[in-house]
Amino acid sequence: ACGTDDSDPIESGDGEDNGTAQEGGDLVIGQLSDAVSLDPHGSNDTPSSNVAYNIYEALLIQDENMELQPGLATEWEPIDDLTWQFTLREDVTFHDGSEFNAEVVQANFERILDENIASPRSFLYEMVEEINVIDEYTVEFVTEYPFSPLPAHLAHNGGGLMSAEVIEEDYAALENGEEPGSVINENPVGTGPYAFESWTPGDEIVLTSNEDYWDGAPALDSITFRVIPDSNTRFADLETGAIHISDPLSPSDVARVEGTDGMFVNSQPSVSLSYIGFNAEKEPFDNTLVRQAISMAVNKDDIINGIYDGIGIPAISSLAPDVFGYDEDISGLEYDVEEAQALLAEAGYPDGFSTTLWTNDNQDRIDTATAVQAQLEEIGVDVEIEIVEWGAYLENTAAGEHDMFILGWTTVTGDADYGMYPLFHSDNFGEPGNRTFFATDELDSLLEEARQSADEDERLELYSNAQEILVEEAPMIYIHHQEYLLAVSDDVEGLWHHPTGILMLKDVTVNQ
Amino acid sequence: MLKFLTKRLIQTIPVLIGVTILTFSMVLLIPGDPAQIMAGESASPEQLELVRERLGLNDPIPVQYLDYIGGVVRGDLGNSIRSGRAVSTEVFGRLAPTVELAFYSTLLSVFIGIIAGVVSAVRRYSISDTLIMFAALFGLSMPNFWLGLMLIQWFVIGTGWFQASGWGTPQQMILPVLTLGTAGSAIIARMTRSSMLEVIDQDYIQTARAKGVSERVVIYRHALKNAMVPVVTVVGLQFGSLLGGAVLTETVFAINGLGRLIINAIRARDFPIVQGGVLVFAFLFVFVNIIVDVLYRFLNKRIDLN
Amino acid sequence: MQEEVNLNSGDPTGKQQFNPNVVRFQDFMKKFYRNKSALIGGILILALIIVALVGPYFTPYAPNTQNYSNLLAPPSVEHLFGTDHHGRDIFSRIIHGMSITLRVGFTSVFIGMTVGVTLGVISGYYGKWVDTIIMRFMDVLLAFPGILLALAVVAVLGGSLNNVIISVAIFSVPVFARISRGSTLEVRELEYVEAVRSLGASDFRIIIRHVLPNIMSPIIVQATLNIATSVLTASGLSFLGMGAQPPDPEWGAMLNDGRNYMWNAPHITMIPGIAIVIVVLSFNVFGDGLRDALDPKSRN
Amino acid sequence: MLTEKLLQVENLKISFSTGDSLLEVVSDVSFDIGHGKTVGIVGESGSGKSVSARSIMKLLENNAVVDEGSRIRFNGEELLEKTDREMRKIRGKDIGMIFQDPMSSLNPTMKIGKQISETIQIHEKASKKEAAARAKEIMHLVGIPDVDDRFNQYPHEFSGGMRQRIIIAIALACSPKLLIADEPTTALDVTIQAQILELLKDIQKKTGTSILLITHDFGVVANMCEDIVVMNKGRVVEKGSTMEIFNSPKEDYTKRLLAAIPNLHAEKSQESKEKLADIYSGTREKLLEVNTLAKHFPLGRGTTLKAVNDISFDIYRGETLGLVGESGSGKSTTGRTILRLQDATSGETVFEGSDINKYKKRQMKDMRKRVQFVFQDPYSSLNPRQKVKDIIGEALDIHKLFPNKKKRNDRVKELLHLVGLDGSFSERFPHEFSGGQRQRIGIARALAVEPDFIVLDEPLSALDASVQATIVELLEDLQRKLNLTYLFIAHDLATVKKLSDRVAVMYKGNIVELTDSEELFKNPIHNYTKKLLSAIPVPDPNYAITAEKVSPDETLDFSTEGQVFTEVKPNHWVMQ
Ligand SMILES: Nc1ncnc2c1ncn2[C@@H]1O[C@H](COP(=O)(O)OP(=O)(O)OP(=O)(O)O)[C@@H](O)[C@H]1O
Ligand SMILES: Nc1ncnc2c1ncn2[C@@H]1O[C@H](COP(=O)(O)OP(=O)(O)OP(=O)(O)O)[C@@H](O)[C@H]1O
Ligand SMILES: [Mg+2]
Ligand SMILES: [Mg+2]
Ligand code: NI
Repeated sequence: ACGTDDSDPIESGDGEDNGTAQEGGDLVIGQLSDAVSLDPHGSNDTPSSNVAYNIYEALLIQDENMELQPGLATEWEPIDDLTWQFTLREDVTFHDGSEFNAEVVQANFERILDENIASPRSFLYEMVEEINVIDEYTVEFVTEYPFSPLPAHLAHNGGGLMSAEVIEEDYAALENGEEPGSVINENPVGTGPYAFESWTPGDEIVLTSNEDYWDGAPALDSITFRVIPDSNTRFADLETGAIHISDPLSPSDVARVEGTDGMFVNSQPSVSLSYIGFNAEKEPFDNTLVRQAISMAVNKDDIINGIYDGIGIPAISSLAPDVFGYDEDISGLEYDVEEAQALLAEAGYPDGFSTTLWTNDNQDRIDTATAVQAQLEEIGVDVEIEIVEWGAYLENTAAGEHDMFILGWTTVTGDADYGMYPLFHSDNFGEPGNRTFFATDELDSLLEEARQSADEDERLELYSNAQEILVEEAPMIYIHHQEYLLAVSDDVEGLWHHPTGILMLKDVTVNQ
Repeated sequence: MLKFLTKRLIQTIPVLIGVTILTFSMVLLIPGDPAQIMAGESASPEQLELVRERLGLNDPIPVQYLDYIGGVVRGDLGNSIRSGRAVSTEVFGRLAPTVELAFYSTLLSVFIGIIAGVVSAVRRYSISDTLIMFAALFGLSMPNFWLGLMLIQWFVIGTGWFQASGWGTPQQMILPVLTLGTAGSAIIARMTRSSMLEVIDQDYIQTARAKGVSERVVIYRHALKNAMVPVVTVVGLQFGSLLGGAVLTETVFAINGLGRLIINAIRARDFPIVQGGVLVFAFLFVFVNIIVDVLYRFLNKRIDLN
Repeated sequence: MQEEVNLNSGDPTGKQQFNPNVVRFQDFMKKFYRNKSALIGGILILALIIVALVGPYFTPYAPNTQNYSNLLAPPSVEHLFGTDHHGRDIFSRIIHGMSITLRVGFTSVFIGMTVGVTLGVISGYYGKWVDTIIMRFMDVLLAFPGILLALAVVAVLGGSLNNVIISVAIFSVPVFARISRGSTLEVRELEYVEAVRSLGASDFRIIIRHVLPNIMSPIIVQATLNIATSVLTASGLSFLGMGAQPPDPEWGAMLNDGRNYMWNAPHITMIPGIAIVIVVLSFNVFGDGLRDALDPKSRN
Repeated sequence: MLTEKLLQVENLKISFSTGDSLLEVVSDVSFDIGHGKTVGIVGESGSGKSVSARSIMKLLENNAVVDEGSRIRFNGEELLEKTDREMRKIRGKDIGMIFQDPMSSLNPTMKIGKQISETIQIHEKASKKEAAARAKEIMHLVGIPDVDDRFNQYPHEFSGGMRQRIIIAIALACSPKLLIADEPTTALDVTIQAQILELLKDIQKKTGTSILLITHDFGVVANMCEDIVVMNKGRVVEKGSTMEIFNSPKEDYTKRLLAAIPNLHAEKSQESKEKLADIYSGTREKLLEVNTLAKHFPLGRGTTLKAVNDISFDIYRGETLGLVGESGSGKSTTGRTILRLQDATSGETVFEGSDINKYKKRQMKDMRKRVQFVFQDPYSSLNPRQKVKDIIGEALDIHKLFPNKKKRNDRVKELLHLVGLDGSFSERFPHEFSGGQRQRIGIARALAVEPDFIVLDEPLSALDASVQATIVELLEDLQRKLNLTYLFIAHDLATVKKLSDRVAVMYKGNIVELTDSEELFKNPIHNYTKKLLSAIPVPDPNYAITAEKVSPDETLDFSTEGQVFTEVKPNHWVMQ
């Protein structure tokens, strides 16, 4: 989940948790697109995660401040540099009645890492070398190299755990030539507060309350995730009560929602970033001065105000304030056209140059590109915008064919490692995330050291250094950290939106 | 007629082969790797290799093609790369709304279009002719989403009579049908008008008048049938293109139809779905065109289809 | 070779010295002039072309100058058509976008029509296996998702304006082909076609002189309407990187841009929409006039 | 209220706007028709007969202008002041009209039966079933065979004469007060013509219908009309009772017209006799040899119509072979098939030694230059979007006979002159002509390339006697000078006799009799031929067609089953 998927500008909500759960209620959520797969290992998109999060639970969870909290594991501790041990919750059963225990955990993670499954989430756990069952409720993860963000990764919904029986069945089907996940998609079985009821692909997914949930049955009778691609239609449905939550809400519609009775805007600062990347291997962007100049010539406030209706905060580096490792003392490159011009002259381009800026067809990105184009004109940089279709866009940016491009990244683990390592490490050029092809030895070693260190303070220090370098080197223009926006009916209570973009529905109630 | 029908049905086969070949060549031409999309952006090269192997993407294209055709002959359209579900389930699951939407909208547009076109032709250069032309051009020049959203604004938010999303109940179906039907009627109206003008001062229309039949009968029974061939062609094309997916309208009204499925599949490079969808389109298209040709013959017995 | 053979005493009366071709054209023009709608349509089109050519020199603002302190302003004296979501003056953008929009609409229709009508007439006229092959091929084209085709064009030829025109033209080929085929099927059975055949006219001659003129009116209608759909289709392909790219003020793109602001600033959508209506209207009025001028029976 | 006259036309003046000028085609025409009377309008082709007639129905082309001083009073009401809506009530019910051009006057996409029953349904408030039954009855009355099958056919499946009868049937369907019949029998053979005329009289007797009969056939006029109006160049030149006009015409034009009536009893020329001698002695070259030619049309439900049933005949260079026969007997089909305008079902047509059905493209084109066809239905064989100069000039262009357009157009004007039309007509479109003018355009087109052989399918049916005479002369002249060969299909037996060297009689797809024309008219052998000859109307008001001449169709049904074509006398072949 690098958040590059264009179909998930995810929204979020503040915990308006009143706690007074009423019994019953059927919640309907209108969302942009359908889940791809309900196999927690089989997809990497927000709609899937949103549904899966209610069915499956991970060993750990992150609270609204991105602090780790017990999930299906009650305790966790590093045994040594390479080993983490987890104590599991007892008396937890899956929706199909099977027991939750250490072997289930093992089976799950072995599946993610199974190359035959080709899980799009395996990157989260690629450092895990083995999973050992210590006893029925104790499990041990051994990593290839010291990797301190492991608990954070395990809190990712990719680490959601499903019944071992379903896994077995799925493997059996795989033998018979079915696709991996085909059984799981039909019959997703987890331990979560809601159990799978039905899925009409492209239309809706229905979950029902899990009466036997270990933490007590949830308040709602059912949750329906309906696919309503158009935001205006979602608004109309919300207005007429056909749905209770519209996800996402685009910034330009905020005023409309606020001006309508019976609904409110739920906003949640996110851990995601929108950025304009340079191709640091290409002239003139291999020149730090040029990158700095351009970064300084871009007026982020105008973009945020003009395009995002003032919602979201300007980014300084790739990390959002909520992410572990964020250093609030670091200041970014300020908007300064004169300085930018001077830098450009110093770099040998006193009259600017011509270049191209790629974007996919996401309207916000196109608008950003349009704004940036006009802003760069002021320092003599002549930008031609090219819209590239998503499939080609991913392929061509990964291949480094671009000059500049616009993309986003969500630090789904809430840990700086995930917010930096894939984006800026030289191992990750291209596909894995580093589409700017920027890397320095210094940065490489900082990032490696930081992910391996078990000491929090030391990690903070290392990441602070890394952020300084990233500001200085400006491999990308960090535009902004968006806010996740939802339009929510007044009937809904207890909803909050996770900074990673997931809707927290466990304690929601609906007045009907 | 029976001979004609069998002949045309047999001709479906080369058409289907044609579209599959064309789709396969697209796989070669356009960037974007299905394995990459399936395995995720962060898959390792080894993983990708495995996925490609499993999907048979490493075979030479002709082999893949023959495999595919072999599957189709056995009734197996393969599995979606993205969801793993059988293509037939995905495609046929969405066929009904698409066909219904196309059918009702065409019905509506034929109804509105022909009446408007006839009025336009009969009162040539009158106020009503001009107004109809304006309305038609406006309907064509504003994209479908515009009317769709306007209708939602007026009739869902404004009156609450209808529902904005979904497909099945009349409350859900009327607005999308209206959206597509209105757009379609524009071209039908214009075509009817011009075609009627060709016919309306023919001698046999005078004969009909000389019989003393009412002007309505002269227009609708005598003139219209003679003017229908281009109109039927356009209706066929219209219906076909709606079957092919009224993506914008399906999106606006959250209708779970084929159009959206295919577009999403193309964007995800989910080629098995694309292939399956295109095959179904092709089949429907050929079918619609057979009907159109039969209608030609029905309208004008001189037209010789063989 | 036998022109000197004189059948009878009838004295040749042709005294005027004229070139019949010129006369034919003058004649057509005369009728055309008499036809009000053709004249109005022609003047409108001419006006559009002039505005497209010289208009850009007289606009109050540059088309791409942004102003984030004046976003989504409604029409006013200062900004005749208001401003868009980048604070750009819509009036200036409409004027600047005219030539590119006209070019896309007109050229793609022209190419699609030429190819489509040729195929359709041949198919309808010859029938049998020629018809089968051409029409099944058209079926393939129709059934094939346009986006996929456009993607391939981008992949092979790149995303220039000309290529979007080509793509859109390809989409409309089967439409024109089917329309002209249907009408040809009718016309080819008429007695005067038989009469000309009995004179020994080649198929080519029959098609050009006798079939085409008699199937023109549905083609004219389709062509004039297709200008609108082509502009919309072309802008619908811009997400593939085809055709006009931001910030080019192409009308279809402007229209799509307005989608997010339909509630707080409906003019962003309406104005380019109406601009397209006006262009298409001009062509339609012209097309109606052309139809009338081609119809010997309608003389006023 | 019964006025003295049913229809009064006064000072009718009609102009057409063509291009920039106004062309006055009807000037100061006045005449009237009493109740239950029949008035004939005769006159030169293009003299404004049809235009006047249409103006009564208010069904003129949109470029026609009726002068303000004109009056058309019907039953005391002024028709010219009526709105379209009011006229609609009158049309069909009070005034029925038979249009001149049968093909284009029928709706090509509506079943024949429906076109008739529709009128009945509207005006008589009859149910669908009743109307259909009535329609079938009327079809039977106008002599359409196999009514049940024919009821569901479309106009293009009918022969020229059958279409014309359908038009008549439509007009008669509601027994109007006034029937305007514009050349109602031009495409009919004389037996059926007689039958139709009898039918008209019968209806008139029963319902008191008045008839305005436009025709060029003086035989018909003599038989039908009480009064005659003679028109020329848009004006009425003479009016009077039939007796007066026939016996003591006053105006020159009328005299000329009467003088031009072809005479059935004229002797054949010496020239023709020599030709026949050549043919019979075998010294004349065979131009065309038709061997067991057949053309079948599917009728649906597995049955076929044998329109042409294994016929064989030869045509010799320089001769005129007349082809006469019952309407719908397959004459036009024969003509079309031997020229390969339609593919034959079986049989061969040998043109100068080889079967044209096996011709290659080149040979075909060459043949098309040398062989021409004049279509029975002139209007629909002219491209409505072409000017006359291009219609006639087309063949010249195709065969590249003229180096430049000017010479070509000069030639076109010359051809127009030949057929008696003004050179200035070359700039007009087909719909701007009268029936007879269109017919002559068709002839001019066929003559343009100087062919060797022309199939003339009812080429003179719409022409008045004087123009007819001119054209016949022209044809004879050309034959003499250029040794042209004609296959002359016609129903006007006097003209057939005059023009043809030999005559073939067709009946139900077969040639039932074939001999030289003199012999045929003197000694008809086949029963059908006899019937045919006896039905010829005499252009003399003293000889009315008698009832027994109009045979009910049972006796007309001379079976050809199992018969063979045999030479009963030297050179006189009969189906026996
Ligand atoms: N629509 C028209 N536009 C211009 N001229 C016309 C039009 N219709 C008829 N005419 C001319 O008007 C004259 C009279 O035509 P009309 O049809 O009345 O002749 P007619 O007496 O019926 O001749 P015929 O016996 O050949 O049918 C002709 O010279 C013809 O060319
Ligand atoms: N295209 C066709 N389809 C079906 N039947 C046809 C077709 N053409 C002609 N016929 C039929 O063939 C028969 C002969 O027609 P044809 O036109 O040759 O008659 P004809 O002798 O020329 O008669 P007329 O003197 O009335 O013109 C008729 O019964 C007619 O209905
Ligand atoms: Mg006439
Ligand atoms: Mg005939
Ligand atoms: Ni990702």
